[in-house]
Amino acid sequence: MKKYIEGSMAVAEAVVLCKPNVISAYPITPQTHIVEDLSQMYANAEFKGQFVNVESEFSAASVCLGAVVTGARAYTATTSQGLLLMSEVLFNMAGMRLPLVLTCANRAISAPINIWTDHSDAMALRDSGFIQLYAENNQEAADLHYQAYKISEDDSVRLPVMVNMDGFLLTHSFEPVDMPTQQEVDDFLPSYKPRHYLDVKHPITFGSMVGEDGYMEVRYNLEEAMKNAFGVIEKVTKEFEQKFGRKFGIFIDTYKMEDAETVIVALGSVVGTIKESIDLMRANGIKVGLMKVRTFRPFPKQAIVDCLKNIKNVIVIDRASSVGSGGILATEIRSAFYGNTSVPKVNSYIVGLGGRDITIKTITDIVGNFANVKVQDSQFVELDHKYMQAGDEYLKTI
Amino acid sequence: MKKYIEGSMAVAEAVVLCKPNVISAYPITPQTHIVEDLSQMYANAEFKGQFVNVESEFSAASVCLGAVVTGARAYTATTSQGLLLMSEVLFNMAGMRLPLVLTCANRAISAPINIWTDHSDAMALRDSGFIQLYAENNQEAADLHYQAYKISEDDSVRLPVMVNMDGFLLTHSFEPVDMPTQQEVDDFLPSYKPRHYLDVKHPITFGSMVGEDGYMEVRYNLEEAMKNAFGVIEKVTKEFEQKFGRKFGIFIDTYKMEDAETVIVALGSVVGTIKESIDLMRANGIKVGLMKVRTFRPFPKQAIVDCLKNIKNVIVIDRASSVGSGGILATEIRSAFYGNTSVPKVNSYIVGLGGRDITIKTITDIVGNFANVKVQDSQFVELDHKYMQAGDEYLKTI
Amino acid sequence: MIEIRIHGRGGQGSVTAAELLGFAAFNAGKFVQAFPAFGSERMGAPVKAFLRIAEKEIRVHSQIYTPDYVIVQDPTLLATVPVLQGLKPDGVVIVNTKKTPEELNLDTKCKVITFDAWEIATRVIGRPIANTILMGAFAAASGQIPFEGIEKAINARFKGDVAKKNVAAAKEAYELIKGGKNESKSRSNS
Amino acid sequence: MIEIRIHGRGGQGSVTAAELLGFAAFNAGKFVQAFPAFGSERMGAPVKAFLRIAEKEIRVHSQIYTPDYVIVQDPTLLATVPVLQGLKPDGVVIVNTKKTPEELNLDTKCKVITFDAWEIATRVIGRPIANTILMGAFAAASGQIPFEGIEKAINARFKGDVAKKNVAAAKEAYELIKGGKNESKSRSNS
Amino acid sequence: MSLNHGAILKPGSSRNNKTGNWRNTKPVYKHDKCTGCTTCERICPEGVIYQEDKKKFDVDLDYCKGCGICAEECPVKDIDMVPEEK
Amino acid sequence: MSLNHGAILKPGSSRNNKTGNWRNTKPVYKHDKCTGCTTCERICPEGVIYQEDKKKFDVDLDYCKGCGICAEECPVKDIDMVPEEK
Amino acid sequence: MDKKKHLLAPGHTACAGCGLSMGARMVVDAAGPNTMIANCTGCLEVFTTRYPQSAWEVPWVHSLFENSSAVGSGIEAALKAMGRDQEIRVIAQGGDGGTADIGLQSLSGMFERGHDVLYICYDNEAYMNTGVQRSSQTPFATATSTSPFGKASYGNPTRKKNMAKIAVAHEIPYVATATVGFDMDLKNKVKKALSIRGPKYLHVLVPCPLGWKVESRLTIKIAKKAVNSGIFPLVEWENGKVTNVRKITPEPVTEYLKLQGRFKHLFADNDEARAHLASIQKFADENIETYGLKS
Amino acid sequence: MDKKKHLLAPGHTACAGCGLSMGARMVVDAAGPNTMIANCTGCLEVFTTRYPQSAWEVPWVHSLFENSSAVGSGIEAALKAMGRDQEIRVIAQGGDGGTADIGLQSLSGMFERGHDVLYICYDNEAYMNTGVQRSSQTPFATATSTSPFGKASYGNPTRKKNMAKIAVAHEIPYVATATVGFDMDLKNKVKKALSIRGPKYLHVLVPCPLGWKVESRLTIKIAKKAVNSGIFPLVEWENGKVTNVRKITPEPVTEYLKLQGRFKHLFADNDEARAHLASIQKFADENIETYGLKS
Ligand SMILES: Cc1ncc(C[n+]2csc(CCOP(=O)(O)OP(=O)(O)O)c2C)c(N)n1
Ligand SMILES: Cc1ncc(C[n+]2csc(CCOP(=O)(O)OP(=O)(O)O)c2C)c(N)n1
Ligand code: SF4
Ligand code: SF4
Ligand code: SF4
Ligand code: SF4
Repeated sequence: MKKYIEGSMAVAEAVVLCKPNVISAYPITPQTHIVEDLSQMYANAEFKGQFVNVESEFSAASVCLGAVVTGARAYTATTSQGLLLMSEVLFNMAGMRLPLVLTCANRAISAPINIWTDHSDAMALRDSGFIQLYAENNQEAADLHYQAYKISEDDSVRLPVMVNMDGFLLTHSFEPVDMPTQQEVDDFLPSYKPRHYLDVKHPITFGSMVGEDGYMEVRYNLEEAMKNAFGVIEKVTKEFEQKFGRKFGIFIDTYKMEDAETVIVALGSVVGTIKESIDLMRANGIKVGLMKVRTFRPFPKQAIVDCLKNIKNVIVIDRASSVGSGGILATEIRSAFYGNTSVPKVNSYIVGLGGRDITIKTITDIVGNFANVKVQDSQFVELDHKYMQAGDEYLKTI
Repeated sequence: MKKYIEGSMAVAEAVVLCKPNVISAYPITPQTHIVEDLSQMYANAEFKGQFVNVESEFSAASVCLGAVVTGARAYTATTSQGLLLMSEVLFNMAGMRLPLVLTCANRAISAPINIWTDHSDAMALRDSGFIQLYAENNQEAADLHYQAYKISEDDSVRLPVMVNMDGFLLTHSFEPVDMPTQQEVDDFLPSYKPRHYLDVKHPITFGSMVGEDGYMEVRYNLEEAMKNAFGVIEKVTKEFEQKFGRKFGIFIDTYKMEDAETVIVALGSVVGTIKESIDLMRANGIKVGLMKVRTFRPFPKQAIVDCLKNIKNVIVIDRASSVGSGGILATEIRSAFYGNTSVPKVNSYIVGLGGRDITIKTITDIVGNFANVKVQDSQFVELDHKYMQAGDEYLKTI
Repeated sequence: MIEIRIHGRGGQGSVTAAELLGFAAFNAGKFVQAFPAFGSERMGAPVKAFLRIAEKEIRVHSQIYTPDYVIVQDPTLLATVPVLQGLKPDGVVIVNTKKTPEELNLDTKCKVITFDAWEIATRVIGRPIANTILMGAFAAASGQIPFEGIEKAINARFKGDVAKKNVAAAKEAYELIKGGKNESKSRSNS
Repeated sequence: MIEIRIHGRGGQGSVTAAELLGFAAFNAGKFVQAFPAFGSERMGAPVKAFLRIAEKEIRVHSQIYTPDYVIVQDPTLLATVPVLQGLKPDGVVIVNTKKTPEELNLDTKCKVITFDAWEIATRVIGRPIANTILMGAFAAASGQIPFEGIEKAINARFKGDVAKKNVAAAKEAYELIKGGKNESKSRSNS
Repeated sequence: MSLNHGAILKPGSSRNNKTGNWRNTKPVYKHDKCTGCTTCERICPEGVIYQEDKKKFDVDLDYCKGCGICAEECPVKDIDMVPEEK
Repeated sequence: MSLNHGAILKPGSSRNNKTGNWRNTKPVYKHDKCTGCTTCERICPEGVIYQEDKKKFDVDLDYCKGCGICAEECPVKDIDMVPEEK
Repeated sequence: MDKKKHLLAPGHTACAGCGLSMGARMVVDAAGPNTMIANCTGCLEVFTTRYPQSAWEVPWVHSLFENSSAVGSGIEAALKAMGRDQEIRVIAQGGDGGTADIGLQSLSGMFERGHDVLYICYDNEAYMNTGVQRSSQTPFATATSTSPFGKASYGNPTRKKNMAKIAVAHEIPYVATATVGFDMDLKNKVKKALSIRGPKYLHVLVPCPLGWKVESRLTIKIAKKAVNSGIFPLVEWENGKVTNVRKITPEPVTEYLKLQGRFKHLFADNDEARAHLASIQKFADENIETYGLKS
Repeated sequence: MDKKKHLLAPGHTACAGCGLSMGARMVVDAAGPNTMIANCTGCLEVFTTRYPQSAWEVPWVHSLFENSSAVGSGIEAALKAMGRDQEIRVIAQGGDGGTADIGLQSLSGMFERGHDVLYICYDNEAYMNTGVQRSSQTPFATATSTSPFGKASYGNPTRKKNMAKIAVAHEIPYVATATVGFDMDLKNKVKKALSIRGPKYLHVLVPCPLGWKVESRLTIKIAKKAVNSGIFPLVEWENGKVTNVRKITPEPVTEYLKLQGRFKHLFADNDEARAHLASIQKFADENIETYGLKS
């Protein structure tokens, strides 16, 4: 049923529909509404599992870990500082092959402290072994959760999944979202049946120390699980489409690509803004298209190359930068083309850090300026240094 | 003076020669010897600053942060889990533009828990804004510390520096290391004179919250500081050579590149093993060379492209993998070539995770097999799954 | 698509107003998107909220810079916040103030509507909370939403007596603005 | 370059032995590299340590798989650890044991040297710690390091009486092995 | 580019932010019953009540947010909270 | 590839690791003074002293590391620590 | 009329009537200008140091949410190492969340290492900066956004973690509780604490009109009622011994609770509500008993 | 002769005479087979679960160094959510470092939330797994690898953080100290703790021959001397009140200290050494006084 609902609430309801046994989270802007909505559902006896209010994100993730090894379905949500603080546990959960769904309400990383959206947080965890999915809008944010559990728990995958949604832009926006019934979700998502879990009848030892003789093989298996995830994501996405009637690009999605000379690549909520910009530019005769990255881990090199190989110009919009190297998505996309014969020109832009608004004008300006940009560097877009010079005068006096 | 000394001790002595005011660290294998040696020097009144034994890595980094904002030179060392646990503070120090030298005794990341060397830890922090330098041997490990402070504190840089040395392979090896005198270090490294620090005579407010109106500019400045670091690293490395008579490649270094058809790219202690392998292969008429990456952040794209552009085959040895994407150094190198007309074939290998020994045979096998490898994937080298199947039999019974 | 920007202060319910207006429009079969200008502001500090109403799916996710409507919840904002910024030439400003549009003398050629929402609030609701009242005013001024929509939205959020009073107050504003007495003439270029 | 592998148990000083032998070789003007087979082993568990001695800079950083010398600090290891693995055909094994090389009957054609280091240790040092004693034995067997080098290395690590006793014990082993009585004949291919 | 590497601020620069316009009601001293007890001065959360004279205090209306605490706590009720004209 | 996703272990499989060869001295019961107090059985850090009879205990030498605690703590000194022949 | 006499300047953006802004000003004024402060993330940091404006007149640093005590330790160590520690006092501070939850460990470490730092916990009994979520300092049965009242919940299920007792258990030289309701007492405690070398802990109750759902004019009143009901006793411990308590003539806790929206559900006319009120009265009675509060 | 009667199997790789291996076996045997364990990184984890072998006979999980109490909380929550909590007991455990230092916060959180988990701290008074570095549980003046004896240092400068007192300050139902030196007492405390619902804390002194520099045969002796000198009192607290102490006929602390290499420097013939010994005696005397240990 279509509901007019805040993004956070849509996610909270979606999570409850997935019937996790244990939810544990720690509040941090802009994830708070999700947790608060879940708390209210718990208080209203709409969510019937355990809700564990912890003293830090480190413990939130650890409680989830404990729950999953005990055979429970678990959920957490966080962002930014919280994601970094729990990062040790997250690498560990992936390495232990424990399914989990974590919502990351993407936000910039300190310093300077800033509570607004960008993708530095999730990107900083891109090595961790988490599957990473990015939502374009609240409908997708909610829908990704049903899919995420199914992907995460698939026996050939068994990896935790991070569902990314832009902080505030999605979490705090009210939009119409189609919410399924409990029955529909139950039909789609079977209950969690782990292969192994802590059980006094069949004791096992979890989390052993593996030396030089096996560590590399365990990590290799992890990579293989990520590869398996390609197939599982495809299967689950298609099954979702069939059952719920909403269609997603599987790893990537496209918009007006048919005759496009220039293609913008992006992930997250900016994708919607880009679509509007494209309609505008096309109305002016500029042949622009969009490739949206929905699955960032595993990184869908093949799908990306297939999609872009005949394009002349590619614009990669990164909402995060690896300091001292540049746009993260851009780097991986450029690398993906390595060894290909037909290679577009790929320009890299750093946009919208720390909540800097990305408008239609931002996008059309980038497209308009494409030809003037050198290939290698990542360009920071729409800088205005005046504001930050405010402190200078005093500093000169001391 | 040439000393026969353990790598950890060489670093500890080097650090004391740099006269930090405050050292704070938390023990973790294989960094422990560094900290223990520093403790002993403190007990012997050879190190005269404050030595703060903390309750966690999070606090170790935070104590350093507090010390640096107060105008002190600070030092810490860690690895692996410890590096992840303090990651929130490390991103913060870089964002606050606080100089620091951190030694990372590189080790694999859990799970499974493993205390042996690889580069997953430092690589996981590659977005943080830390300058990253990698040592090939203990001489370089020690020498990098004198240089690191000078780079870190340069007014146009003011970024923390991570000196990476392979755990055990370097930290626990006794090798001859030339240690300078106090006078020599004093002549090279001036005392720390921060531009701004906490001072009751000139009060300032550090660590403010910056909104959408300025965050992006602050992050841009950080990127610029990283760019400035190129020049400063060059200057400092050359000055070091002049004063101490030891020559390093600045961002990269090469070995037997002149007529090389195949070039191996690597960082860390494996570089030495590769040099031996090259001598061996050249004796057999195989034209192999080496490009060593000494400076990984800022990532020296230009130097790398210049060095490799006329090479036919490039082999990138990664001791870390971004799960679901592949070799990290390989990805950045492939991306660096983007837009270049002359492009080598770049193959990517994941080698030596979790302390898996990398031998001369490992290297020669890789070179020997080069032609058989598809371009795009990262190959895990020398896998043997038997060991890890030990648990299977029991698991099948439950 | 019409775009609305609401100016208020933390604690005055600007975000709720945007949200509830959106709900009303949604119920009227429109596509909508309501969101705050995400801040770390505390009670009393200036805040903004946004609303888009459209006939087709709204995909853009950026703030509103060229609104069709501006609603000002607190007259003191006029002095410190550039409430008129970007307002479309044929836009409308609704201001909660005792003053008439003429007394206000805003630097704009757009239509300006003023009325004393706090007076209504204090009298009808018992507290100077103007957000639902401004919703009524907007419904009247814009014609985008039938008053029943406003009523339903208020009832979905508030309960019992509070809901009733809020509806009554909103209604009063609705009727007042419908009457058209409180508007400035939309001045033509002079 | 010659490569040495030392087998012992946690707590028996194998790593120290490698380190001090390296120190002696360093003092004799050689390039050296000494390191443990990095483990998480506790007192009593099997451990390994490595040493390379060369005439030019040692650049390789991997473990030693084809040693020239193997030193076994504890005879019980023979049963559980493949101490001979990779030993070069012309290599030498030095084992701390009461048994003669013949009694030991190792599956190797290399030269085998045995002697009861614990006996010497208990008698001369007062504790069954054989590492310095095996250093003396290695110096004698290999001819790589003059005994003065061993003495200096021991004195650099230990102090006073302990040092003196260790030197004396090492010396006794040195003389014993120099005498050549305790070696097996290096068997030729049969 | 800014010198201001760490986003450093000048002390007390918040004085640039006149929070007086947050106010809906403002404190008005009657200046008759005041005993000079200094309560109001000590507790104002903005710290903007200043002693002008032994028994005369006044408010810096540039910043006063109109919380009403001074009026509430004044033991002799020398302060009234008066609605702001807007 | 292994099923063993999480590097899971079988319970009690450490029994495959015979730590007996760590030993330099081994406990030998005289089996004469024992009062059956169970001290040795309770405190052996390896948990490898077993009661065979009311006043007869014995050691599983496959695992005994020769720490000497049993001998030290036996109140009637029924246990001797004897050097291992190697 | 010296408009600059306070070391926390006006123009900050705390809510009107914020007890935290009051408390922070009292503390820094009592500490004086030779003070350096390390501050956790939280309301105090956000409303005083949003770029480009700061309300602080003393050197001040914020790094993260959970580490002001470790940062403070580093400041102290640096001052010592550089010989600047004689004339300068170091304060580390944070909200109840930054102190008793996510920052507890770094605080415990600071205590244990014996740094010469005064730690101040501004306890407004929830995570206010992020929108009134429960913390370990949220009282029993309080409605917050993560412990809401509802069919299956009566608000926060746990009692306040006893931070003063935990600090005392760390065997540090000085621990005290205080509140903005008794400002002279608070300032005296700050001064006394700063006269002692080693780690000190001061737990300050600061009502939050927003989170407690109280009218802004009642901040001082409500703080006094917390003390006068016995629910928040004012106590000083020196070297582990209670050396001072503020005597009271106990008021019923309902006097305190009924002014606050966060306890509204406890005044419903049913047995469960009454039982919860009775429990809370019992907590107060226990304090009155334990510390001999009755005057 | 049932060679499988213990729930911690032999073949693990602890040092000979390890008090920790002893303690862990006693605990799990007392707890019985319906127990699930979450374990911190540390000696115990490393010597029992190096792939491909495990010494544990009960379900057991290790995740990281600092979070066994949070993992234990998750296990408990999951059991509750799935209705499996009635028959199964949950233990979370770690060394003194994992408990009192890097894991203190997650432990405090577990206490505060009231999870039905028994936490066991195996206190060998340093970070043994990584090579004997000091922890907050290292006694005053102990030589460790990060608090070595030297010209400018007399060993560890701080006293043991009082974990039992800190646990008591958390107002949990059951707290006790125990040691392998008194095994029946230890096992009884485990059983008693597990009979109580809610969070429980048991602090177990486990001598480490390697780190304490003691002969392996003396593990039990030395543990007894710790108790009998008063330096490590055996105490039980129920609901915050001391309900039981083990009475002793006090021996001088030197009897305890002199057997241990880590205190060797305290037996030098000089005034400083004597002063430090006297301080340590004073700590013991204080315990004897505080808990009325004298029989
Ligand atoms: C690691 C981390 N987790 C969460 C947050 C989000 N956060 C910032 S302040 C805060 C609550 C502050 O509460 P408290 O310490 O009680 O101070 P108050 O704002 O109530 O004064 C939270 C949850 C953060 N900044 N960092
Ligand atoms: C975050 C992190 N920091 C440091 C370490 C290294 N480390 C592992 S165990 C350990 C010490 C364990 O000490 P303790 O908890 O006292 O247990 P013990 O080994 O003494 O029994 C340390 C420092 C780690 N694994 N993780
Ligand atoms: S009303 Fe509040 S802010 Fe204004 S002067 Fe009084 S106490 Fe201060
Ligand atoms: S010597 Fe030690 S390990 Fe062996 S049986 Fe006796 S107590 Fe057990
Ligand atoms: S939310 Fe509470 S603590 Fe924060 S500024 Fe407002 S009144 Fe103060
Ligand atoms: S180091 Fe100590 S605690 Fe660790 S296994 Fe050895 S004796 Fe036991």
